[in-house]
Amino acid sequence: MSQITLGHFLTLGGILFAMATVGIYLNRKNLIVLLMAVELMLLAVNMNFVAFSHYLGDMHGQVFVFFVLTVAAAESAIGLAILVLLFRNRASIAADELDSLKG
Amino acid sequence: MDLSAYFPVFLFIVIGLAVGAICLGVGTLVGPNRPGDVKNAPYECGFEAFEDARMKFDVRYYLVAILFILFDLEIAFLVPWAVALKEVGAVGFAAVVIFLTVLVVGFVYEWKKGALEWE
Amino acid sequence: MVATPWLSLSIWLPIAIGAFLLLLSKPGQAQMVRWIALLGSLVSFLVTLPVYTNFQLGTAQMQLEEKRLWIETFNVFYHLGVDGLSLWFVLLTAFITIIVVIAGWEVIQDRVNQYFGAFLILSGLMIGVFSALDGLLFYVFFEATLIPMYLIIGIWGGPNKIYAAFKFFLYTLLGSLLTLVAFVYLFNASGGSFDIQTWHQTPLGATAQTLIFFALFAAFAVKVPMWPVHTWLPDVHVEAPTGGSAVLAAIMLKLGAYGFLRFSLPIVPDAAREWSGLMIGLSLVAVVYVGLVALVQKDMKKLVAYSSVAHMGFVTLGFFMFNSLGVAGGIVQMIAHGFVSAGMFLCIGVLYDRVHSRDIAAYGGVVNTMPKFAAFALLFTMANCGLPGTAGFNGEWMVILGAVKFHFSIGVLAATALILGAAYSLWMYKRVYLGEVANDHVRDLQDINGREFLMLALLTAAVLYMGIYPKPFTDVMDASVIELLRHVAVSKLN
Amino acid sequence: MIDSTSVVGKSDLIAIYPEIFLLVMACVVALVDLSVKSRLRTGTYVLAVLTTAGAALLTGLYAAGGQTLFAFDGLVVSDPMGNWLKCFAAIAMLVTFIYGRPYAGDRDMLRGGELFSMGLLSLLGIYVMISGHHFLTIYLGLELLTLSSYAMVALRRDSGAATEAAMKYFVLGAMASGFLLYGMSMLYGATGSLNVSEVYQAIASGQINKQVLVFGLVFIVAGVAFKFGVVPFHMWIPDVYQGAPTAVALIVGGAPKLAAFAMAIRLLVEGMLPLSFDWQQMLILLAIASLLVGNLAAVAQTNIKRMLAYSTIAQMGFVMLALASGVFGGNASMAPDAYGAAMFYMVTYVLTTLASFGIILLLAREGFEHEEIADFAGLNQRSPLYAGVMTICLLSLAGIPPLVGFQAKLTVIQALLASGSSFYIGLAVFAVIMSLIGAFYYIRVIKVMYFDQPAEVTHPVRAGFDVRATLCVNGLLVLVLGVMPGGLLALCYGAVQTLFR
Amino acid sequence: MIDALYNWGAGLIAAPWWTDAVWVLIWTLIKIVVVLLPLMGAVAYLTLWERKLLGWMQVRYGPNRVGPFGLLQPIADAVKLLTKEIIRPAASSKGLFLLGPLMAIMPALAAWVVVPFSPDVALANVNAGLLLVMAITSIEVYGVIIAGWASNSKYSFLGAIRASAQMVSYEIAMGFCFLVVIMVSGSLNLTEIVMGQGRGDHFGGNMFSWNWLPLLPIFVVYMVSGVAECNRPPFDVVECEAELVAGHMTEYSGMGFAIFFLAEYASMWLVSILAVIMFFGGWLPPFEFLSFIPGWIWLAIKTFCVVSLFIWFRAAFPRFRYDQVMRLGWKIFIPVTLIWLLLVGVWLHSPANIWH
Repeated sequence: MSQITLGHFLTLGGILFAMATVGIYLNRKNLIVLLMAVELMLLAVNMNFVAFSHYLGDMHGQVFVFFVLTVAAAESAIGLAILVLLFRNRASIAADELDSLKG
Repeated sequence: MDLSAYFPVFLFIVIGLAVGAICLGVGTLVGPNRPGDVKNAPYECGFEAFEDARMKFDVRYYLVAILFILFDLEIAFLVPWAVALKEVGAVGFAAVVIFLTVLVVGFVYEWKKGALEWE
Repeated sequence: MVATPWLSLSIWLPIAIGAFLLLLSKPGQAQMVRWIALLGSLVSFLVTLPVYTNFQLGTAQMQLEEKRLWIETFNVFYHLGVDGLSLWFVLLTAFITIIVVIAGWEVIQDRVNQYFGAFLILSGLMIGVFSALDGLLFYVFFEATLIPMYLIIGIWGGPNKIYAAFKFFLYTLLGSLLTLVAFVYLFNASGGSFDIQTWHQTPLGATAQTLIFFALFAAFAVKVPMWPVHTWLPDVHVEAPTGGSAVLAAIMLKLGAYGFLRFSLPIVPDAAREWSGLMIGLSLVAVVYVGLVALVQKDMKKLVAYSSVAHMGFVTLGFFMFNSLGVAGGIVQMIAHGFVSAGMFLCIGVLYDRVHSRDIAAYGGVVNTMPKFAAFALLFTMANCGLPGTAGFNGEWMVILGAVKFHFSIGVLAATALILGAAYSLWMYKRVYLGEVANDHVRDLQDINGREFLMLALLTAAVLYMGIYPKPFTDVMDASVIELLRHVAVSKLN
Repeated sequence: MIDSTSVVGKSDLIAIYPEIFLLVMACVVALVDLSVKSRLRTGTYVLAVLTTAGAALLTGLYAAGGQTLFAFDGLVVSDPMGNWLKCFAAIAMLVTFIYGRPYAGDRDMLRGGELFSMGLLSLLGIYVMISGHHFLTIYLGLELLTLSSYAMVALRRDSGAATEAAMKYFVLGAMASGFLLYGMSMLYGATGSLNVSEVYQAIASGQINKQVLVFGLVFIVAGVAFKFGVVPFHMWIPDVYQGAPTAVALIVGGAPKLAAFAMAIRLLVEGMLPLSFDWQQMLILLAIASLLVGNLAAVAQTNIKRMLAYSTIAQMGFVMLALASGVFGGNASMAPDAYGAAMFYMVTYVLTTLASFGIILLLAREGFEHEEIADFAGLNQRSPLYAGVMTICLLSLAGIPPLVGFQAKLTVIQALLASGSSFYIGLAVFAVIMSLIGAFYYIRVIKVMYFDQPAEVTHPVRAGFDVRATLCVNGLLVLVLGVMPGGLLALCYGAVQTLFR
Repeated sequence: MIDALYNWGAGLIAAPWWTDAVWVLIWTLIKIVVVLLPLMGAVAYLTLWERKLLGWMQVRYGPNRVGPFGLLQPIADAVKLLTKEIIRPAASSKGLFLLGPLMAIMPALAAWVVVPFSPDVALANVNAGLLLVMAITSIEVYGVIIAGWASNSKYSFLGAIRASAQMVSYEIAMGFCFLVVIMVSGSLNLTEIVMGQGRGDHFGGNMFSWNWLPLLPIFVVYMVSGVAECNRPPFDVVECEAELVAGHMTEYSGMGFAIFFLAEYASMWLVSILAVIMFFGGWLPPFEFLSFIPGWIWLAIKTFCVVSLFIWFRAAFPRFRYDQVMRLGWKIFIPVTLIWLLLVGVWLHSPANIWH
């Protein structure tokens, strides 16, 4: 087994982050997928932080991850709540139907 | 990172899934397979199924889910503190008391708002 | 020295009264508002008189200076003062305000308090422009005048008022924004000062001078207005209420010309000299071409508006010939035009109030029904074409002399303006006032009442006084003009 | 590793007293509200107003003291700049509460009183963000602010527009914080620290691979730019301003701008000044794009909230310009002036926004939304006072003297021109030309208010004494600060200067 | 002996790929099987014990026909279920319908990986043991919800929703219980937690110094939460035959149904053994003089006793109403555990601290 280096983690983080970003921009169908992409983005960041933290031998990065996780949970809670409201008002959660505000 | 101690965990998860899969597989092989329209219809106490089964459900379930996410994270937060309680001493304890106080405020708030009412 | 801050009083008294008027918004208070406005304008005029009486002749120094720290961070001072170039405008502004208040007495029935409040505030702001000695203070006053004027045109203007108000606002704002950049550049170049007199001494490179010159030009030329950026003026004049037109022509246009005098010439003398050819050219175009345009106007206000452009062309022409006759003539012309154009517009206003038309063709033979009024109108028309003995003559004559001194052909061209001016002014007079009574409207005209008589008489007095005895006007500015020319003659390039 | 006895000293607590106070009061308000019954939530309202006033007073005292305290091992800092910003933010929130209450009450948004408790929580987020001197605190403050903002935008549960706005805001906001975090993680990896000062020292040492830093920097700038709402991270602003209940739009568009400014200062200036060359370039691009897009798009709007949203984008372009003009060719001597100008701009912008939204809120009472520009027709006849205040605000936003917006633009132009570089002069000219376009759409509203006739017979505008008084003081301040900006200018410049000592 | 076996295996083929990789894999598999087979047996016979005990409590016999004392009954049941048809409703989502049972059984089994059977016998003696247990068991709710969703039947769906809400609610209370235990033992490692109880010298170092006594309320909450987590009576509102047929399992038949059953009973064992480890000193003997009996026997006895509690609850208590279930979880257990958390925190910092 070859050694896993910092670069591998960063690449993974980068790929996840890019996937999340692309997911947010390309997704037109379902807002839940959008929320998941947002979570994925935070996870990618967490990956980075943990990798750096381990590599630097510094705990702060991991502590940061803890906070990010919590915030991510709160964020998804609010995101879902808004989603429910939206569904009640619109009977649809398609991202491309969010077009009543324009100009 | 030495993760070798977690290898059995991974393996056990695989085995756990395999146990289920094998049981199902054997059941499928051994048991008969005689599908029929009535047999394969959703169970509805003998009535014809009507409406979509995946209906809207009470928003309170959803509320429980959200509250769960938040509380579960608080627990996750407290785990490292609980492990290190003896090292972080009174100051650490005080910090957690503050943290829990805020949590309790939120809890009381949602309680009084009726988020926990099921009647 | 604890002298009475006459300049501050001149600025803030009308503003305070105007602000107070804005509060009296109940319909029942209209009559009270009118009287307060009249009294306020009178008092405001009275407090400008000491500015004149305390003025020392024979020196180019700033007088009645007030200087107080205003914005510490930018080293900005509340710095006021007058010299020969600006003194008369302070009085002129306050004087015209009285006239405008009288003019609007009965005509304005809608939102009276706002109308008079706006004019009083405008008056204070314009005096501020003329007496500011700090670049930023100048700019603030200069720009702030836009707001009341915009509202005056937009609320009480004619049918096309909105278009006119926008045009006025945006045209003048565009120019002045570039000026702001120039001011800030000067602030940095002068080592952190907004003081105009410091700027006068600040050495500047050739490129910088040119750029600043055009940045300032953008603001002042639009305001003057010089050809070809004059197009807003006729539109605005046509739509503005009578008082608005009068103030606009009498004073606001002067802000631009004054800006040339106070900023462009002394701060970037080299650029001013370098581009004087252009300026003279543009001025001559204004004088001749716009004069011709005026000739064919069918609308009285438009005609007077174009004539204003032509007259202001004289002013800039005088400034950029760099001789004392020209500069002094320009200033005299500005003051005179202040009286005359106000008179012209008020006359049109008087007719408009009765017939609700500004078309020349709608009138004819007014002299038959309104003899008193026609007499006043004749006087202003004469003054407008520069008849000797009226205010209009002195300035134009001085500028033409200066032009001849500068170059004979320019003098000749400038002189043609006199002919043109006479042509369009008198022709309009003939078509409107003389001849048979043209229609029923004219037949039903009532002659001017006491109020109108009063305001026209005041203006007439001023026009005649200045025409017959211009010495007080020229005396005041001599020293300053000479000092200015001396300063401009010295290059700022290293 | 952990010295448990001396982790928290007395000075640490002193530094965060305002935050503690706010937290406690936010909880108290939330709980007290449970037993408040009146339709307009008078009890909650009074308590919330007292809280914000207290917070403003407290931070104001701190700020006047002029001390700089680093607390909790550099996690937070209490410095004059931060304290002034906090003071202003508290005042802004206070004013928002006053303006927003009748509006919210009419729309059944006060049923739960969340407007106040979440408003206070978002203020707490602002405080933490401003105090933050560590990536973690900055991030947490940001999230506390934005999370409560998302919820408030969706406060009108039955409004499709509001929920849609909330959803857009949420998705874009979450993405932005993701960007910010990614940038932070890169900087953490490159410098080995999350503390702003340590990051600065690490970068200043010059031993770190610049490419990694710039890579992280791009993401940080993106995150900051989102918070400001500058192009191309502006998409949420029009939607939120238009879709959200106006009271909430004011909460989102007012005080948080101050926090955004603080975040930019903490991250970019205090953390990465040695990289100023790189981020200034980015900011300039953002500024140009914002000025263009904001002004041009605003012209086409018929909804006043949306128009103000685009105008906000344009205004933020000016702030970006000021932030981008701190360092020229490695010379940072003008930096305090530039950032002071940005701060002054921001503070005065918030002041003006408060008043203009206050008017919209006031007019949008009793079911009629009053959001189209056409709805303002003839306001001068109905209420000269409010028309006057609105005029002052709009002209101030347009940068017409003697209003405070002019002084703000002046400071920015001054910061740009202080370099003497012709590129920056060009930028200044570009900026003023753009603000000319801006003037067009602002005075168009004034035109509607003064020149147009009201469409139908509309009842005169009524408002409670608190609203009227605040609105008058607010409008007057826009004027007075324009005439006498010296104090506030000195305050802003002085506050920023202490950062460089 | 175990080491010898390991070394023997490692020595079979003297090549690194064998000793370092393949043999490790095989060895781990062997260990897993060694854990798994008895567990399966225990699950099977727990069903018998349940029926027997219920019978006795209700003064009847329970199963007694198949084999002596009915001992072969579980095997007969297994064979029967194995030969039944697995019906897949036409409206169900095919893949998810099969995944549901898998997700239910997997965590119930996999969590055993960290359970210590004696001081040095555990499949994986990881430091984050308790955390791992929490993590794995919380997957269980997926099985329920997937099954309910995939069935596409109203009963299944409602049952799944109810079940998941109930499970997550009690997971919080349970989490707080874990927290308190972690606080007093200062470790997440289950072996450490047991050893820590053995070190306590208050009350003479015997069974009274185990956690159950000082943390009695927590133990009670844990136990009740455990019952609710397993959806066992009196908390079986997700099924409550009269209302929702069989809840999320309604559409399952044959082995599909059996797997859910397996999972439920395996979870019961898991909850019980965790209770023993956290509160009853694991393999430790109750009194010093009883230490001649091997630890694993003590563990077995204690676990058996605890798991019998489940059956007792079923026999003794009427079913809760759903609103009562939720009220108990949120309004009673969470406040109680929070208060105890704080109390224990204070206790730990007070001179009266008994956990050194």
